[in-house]
Amino acid sequence: MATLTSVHDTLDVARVRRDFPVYDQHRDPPLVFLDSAASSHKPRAVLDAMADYYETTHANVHRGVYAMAEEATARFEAARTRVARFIGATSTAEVVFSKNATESLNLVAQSWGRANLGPGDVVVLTEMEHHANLVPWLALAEQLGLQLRYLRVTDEGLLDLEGLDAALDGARLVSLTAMSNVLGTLPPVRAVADAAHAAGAVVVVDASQYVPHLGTDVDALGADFLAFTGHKMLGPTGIGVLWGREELLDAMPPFLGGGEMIRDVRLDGFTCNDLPWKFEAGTPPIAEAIGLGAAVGELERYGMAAVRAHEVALTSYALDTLRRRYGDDLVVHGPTDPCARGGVLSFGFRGIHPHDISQVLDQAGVCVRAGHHCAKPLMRRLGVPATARASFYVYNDESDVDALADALDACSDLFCF
Amino acid sequence: MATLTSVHDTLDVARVRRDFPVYDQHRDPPLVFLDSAASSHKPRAVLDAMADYYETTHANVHRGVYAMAEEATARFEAARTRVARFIGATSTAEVVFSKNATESLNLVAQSWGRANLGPGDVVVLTEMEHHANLVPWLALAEQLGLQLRYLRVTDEGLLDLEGLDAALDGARLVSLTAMSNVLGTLPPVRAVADAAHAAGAVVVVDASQYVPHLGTDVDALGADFLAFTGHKMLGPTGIGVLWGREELLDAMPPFLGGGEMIRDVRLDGFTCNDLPWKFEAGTPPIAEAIGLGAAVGELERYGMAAVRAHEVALTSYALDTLRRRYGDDLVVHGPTDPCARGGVLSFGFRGIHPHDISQVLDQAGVCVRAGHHCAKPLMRRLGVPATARASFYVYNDESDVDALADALDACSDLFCF
Amino acid sequence: MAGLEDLYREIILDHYRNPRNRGELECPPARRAEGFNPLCGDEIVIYLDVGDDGRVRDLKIGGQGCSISQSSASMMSQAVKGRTVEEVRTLNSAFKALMTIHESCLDGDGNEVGAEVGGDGSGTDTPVPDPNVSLGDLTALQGVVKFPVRIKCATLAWNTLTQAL
Amino acid sequence: MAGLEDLYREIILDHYRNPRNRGELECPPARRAEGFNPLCGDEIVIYLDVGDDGRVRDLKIGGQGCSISQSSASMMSQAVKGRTVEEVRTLNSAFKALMTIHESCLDGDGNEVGAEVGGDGSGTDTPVPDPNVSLGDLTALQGVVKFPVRIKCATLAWNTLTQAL
Ligand SMILES: Cc1ncc(COP(=O)(O)O)c(C=O)c1O
Ligand SMILES: Cc1ncc(COP(=O)(O)O)c(C=O)c1O
Repeated sequence: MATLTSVHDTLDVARVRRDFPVYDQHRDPPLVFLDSAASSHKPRAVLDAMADYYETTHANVHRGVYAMAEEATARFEAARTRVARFIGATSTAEVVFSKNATESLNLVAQSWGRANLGPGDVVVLTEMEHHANLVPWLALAEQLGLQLRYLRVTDEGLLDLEGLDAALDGARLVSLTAMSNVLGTLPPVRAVADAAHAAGAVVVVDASQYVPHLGTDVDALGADFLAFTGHKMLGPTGIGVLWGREELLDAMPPFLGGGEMIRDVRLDGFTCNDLPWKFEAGTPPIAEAIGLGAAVGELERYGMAAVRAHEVALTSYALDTLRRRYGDDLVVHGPTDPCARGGVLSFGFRGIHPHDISQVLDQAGVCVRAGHHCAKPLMRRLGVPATARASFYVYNDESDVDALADALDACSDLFCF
Repeated sequence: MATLTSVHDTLDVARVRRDFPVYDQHRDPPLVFLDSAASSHKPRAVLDAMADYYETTHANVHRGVYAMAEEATARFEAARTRVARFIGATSTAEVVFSKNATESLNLVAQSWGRANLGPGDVVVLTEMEHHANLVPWLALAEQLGLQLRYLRVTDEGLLDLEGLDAALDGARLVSLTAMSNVLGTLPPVRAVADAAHAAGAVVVVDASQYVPHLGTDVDALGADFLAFTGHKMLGPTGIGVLWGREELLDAMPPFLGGGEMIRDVRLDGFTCNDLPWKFEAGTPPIAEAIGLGAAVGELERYGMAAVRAHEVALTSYALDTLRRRYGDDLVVHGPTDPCARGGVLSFGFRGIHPHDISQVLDQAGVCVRAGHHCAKPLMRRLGVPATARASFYVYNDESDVDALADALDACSDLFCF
Repeated sequence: MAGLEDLYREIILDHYRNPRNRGELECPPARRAEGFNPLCGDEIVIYLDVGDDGRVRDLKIGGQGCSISQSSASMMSQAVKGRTVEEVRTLNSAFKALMTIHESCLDGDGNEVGAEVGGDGSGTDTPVPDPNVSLGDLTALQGVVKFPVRIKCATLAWNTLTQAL
Repeated sequence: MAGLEDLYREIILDHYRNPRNRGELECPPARRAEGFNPLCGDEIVIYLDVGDDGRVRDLKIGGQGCSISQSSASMMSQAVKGRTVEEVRTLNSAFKALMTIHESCLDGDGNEVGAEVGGDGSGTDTPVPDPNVSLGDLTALQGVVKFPVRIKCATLAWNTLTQAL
């Protein structure tokens, strides 16, 4: 892995919290934030990097000769370099800034897809994908007449590799999540990628939940494209990333058209700019890229190995605590081994609807998400309309798990009879 | 006009500057920022609104039951309401948040265009468009076999209406800028829109330079779609707007696919969410929308009538000053009447290349842009490879113009012989 | 922060625990409509049987959802049975009005354009309450307005009913 | 901030005022290549005539641009005339190396991956200077590195020459 392994092997959460202004508030009850899988909070370093940029040297990038614009461009491109290094990319030409992971995946579908796929061509997805990795392909399938195939999910919430070879037969592209935002499952991306490559397919990895939580190396994963999003990894909203192999990106037609992505425009045509700018039409999310660069800096400071170790420990504690206190009344979906999953716990509790659970927990300051988590096909597969979901990040600790467990009692009181 | 007319009829620039942290810096030489047409600076109110959001109540929107997520959603949607009101929209369903004006225009081209246009169909543009309003149509023309026609620009830099009727014959869509980012020209959008509507064409207005500087009312303009961008109107990077008439937006297929924009997803298809969310795939630029809402608040506080009056006065002063000091050695492109143009002065000076002008001016702290300003076809029409461009906003005053004029002397010293 | 007692009134919990008119009707003669909340996956199925006299002869409810959507559906079923289609529509408007947040002073400048946010979040409909319509038990749901996310739960049954009408 | 004197050395201004080798050559036998800077619109046209002995027999320059792109082209034209194609390539590499910003300590962690930013902004090529190549007058352009935006101006002629070779 190309990640910088930290000297610490776990996190001092009390110290970490001091980095996050949201914990400076005096809330009563205190904040128990367990919804980082939806969006994480932002450390001061990220907010400061953006504020400092705006307060000292904001200007549009890439087109200004004056020093302030040059400085803006330098900070923007330095952020790209940091992101590239963070995921083990060998060149900044391979790192495209988008507005979120969703746009990154749409870019691949529309640009690579339209250039390379036609009627009857097979695209392989999985049943545990987020809508962001389903709808772009469903739309493309309708536009081009593609055939979509889905890898199944086992009853334990693992990716079912049984049907892999059959699914890959004739496949042109495989797109799968590196970590389920519902189950926490970490599918064997590398194994699927190797099989996909052997079958001649290109591999897209939705790493929206992976990059924030595990050290990432695009080569080790076997990815051809990797999509992720800033706001789940301590960065701001409004920015995502698409990494892609240079040969592939190079051969692809542009996605959106406008300033920045062109080399020349005439009244009857245009030519494209070099990578990565070819895929960055219009004024980019400049401050957001700088904020994401700072977020990467913070994650490197914590050390991704420590982040992962911390989350495994916390997940383990949560699984134990909930089992001890509620036994079979509480069903956690997904893998039971904390080392085989991320810190995302989707659960059902005593038949109480997740909306009601979340509402009652909120009264105790405990923030969990309730709903389909943008994974309706997976909900159908699990046979539930919705789940409640608690998810962990660097600022969570055992006390958050205890608060969750305590608050669940209040749900029982209100709804169980 | 639906704009709130201010009680002030002009601005107190010294007070305005106090709202902008960038002017708090001790720069030597002091900052003479004349590049707001590329991107404006941000007032404290905008930075504070975003910081406060992140520090107190950030969470992903639209999907959380807990109070913090509800508050995030409320702030995000309140920003939409403010933006809607600012441009005279009757419903927030018509206000789509995008990542920039470029994406807004691509959305119209790809979604409306693909659903409504076919081989041989005519799209009318103008020679003074920004690449953002050219490349999406050039790409679409290539994809669908459209015919593109261009309204000409006169030698004075005005839109030539001579050929309008001929161009509109059989036209399905007209897309034009409401203010040129190079010439400052304010084309008669309403007249063109009326003629276009009479010819049965839909009207797209690129208002990226208009909304920041003139009170905007979508109905008064006669627009069917209106695109603009946050970072040029005191707002943050990473956010743009597409306003569209509800019937049109309603009938259009989605643009990007993912979370947020769907009602239901199955393994074999999906259905779309209501407007405006149908066009907002993935986690939206939440903090950026909130920042844009705050920017609108500041512009309303200044009063758009005052903003416009201030810029007309400053443009007038600049045209006079430059003419007095440099006579025919300095050529300003575009209309000579300050009331018929925005505060954007593109100029040539004594044959010195714009890059060199900008470089030398920078040494005196004067920030102007040099280049083709993402309008290469217009550069060709003007017969120049590039121009230097000074542009004004609420924080500029006569002293900035004087500094520009003084610094031009240094250019002569270095390059004229 | 509004308290849970504003949301989970006893009568609401009662309808949730003991939902009225659950079941199915044969279609035809009944009409069937399905509604769901795109944000959370709640689903409601309504079977509506309108007699020749234009009155709701019978109505059954299927589907699943949270306490608010289920109890709202249950209360609605009681409220509309026996009513004329016209009366049902009036009731529907009155309920929607109850569920609407009025934010006319959003930033205090008195400009009303776009200042009202529709109760179902669509931002378009701005129903006006009719003082002559009595909502009975349904008024127990008015605490929902303090929890904007849950408004869609409360209105789901009504929106689905509108489709069936 | 770097001073203007770093950028606008006297020799650069001289080449800008009195550009050498401007003009056109008949094609064929000469080869023609066009280059332009997408960010500012500068254009360079190069006419290159390589003799049977593999040496640059003649080279002419057209197009328009700023002082840096024009003087760089002018100096280049002098530097490559009479050289072998191989020598021209070596010179090109040496010049690119001169124009490269080394930021290996970007954030001080010693990890070199992606830490060098290519001089022409492409982020991919990281040429290494060859101490045996003498750049002569061309070294006057090294002040350009302090003004990263102008690097593309300085390298435009060379990139266009590469196309023509
Ligand atoms: C007239 C005009 N249209 C469109 C744009 C594109 O805006 P953005 O780059 O924010 O998408 C600009 C500014 O760059 C502009 O001046
Ligand atoms: C697995 C996964 N993929 C994609 C996304 C989409 O990210 P975004 O909404 O930032 O585009 C998310 C989060 O919402 C996710 O969890």
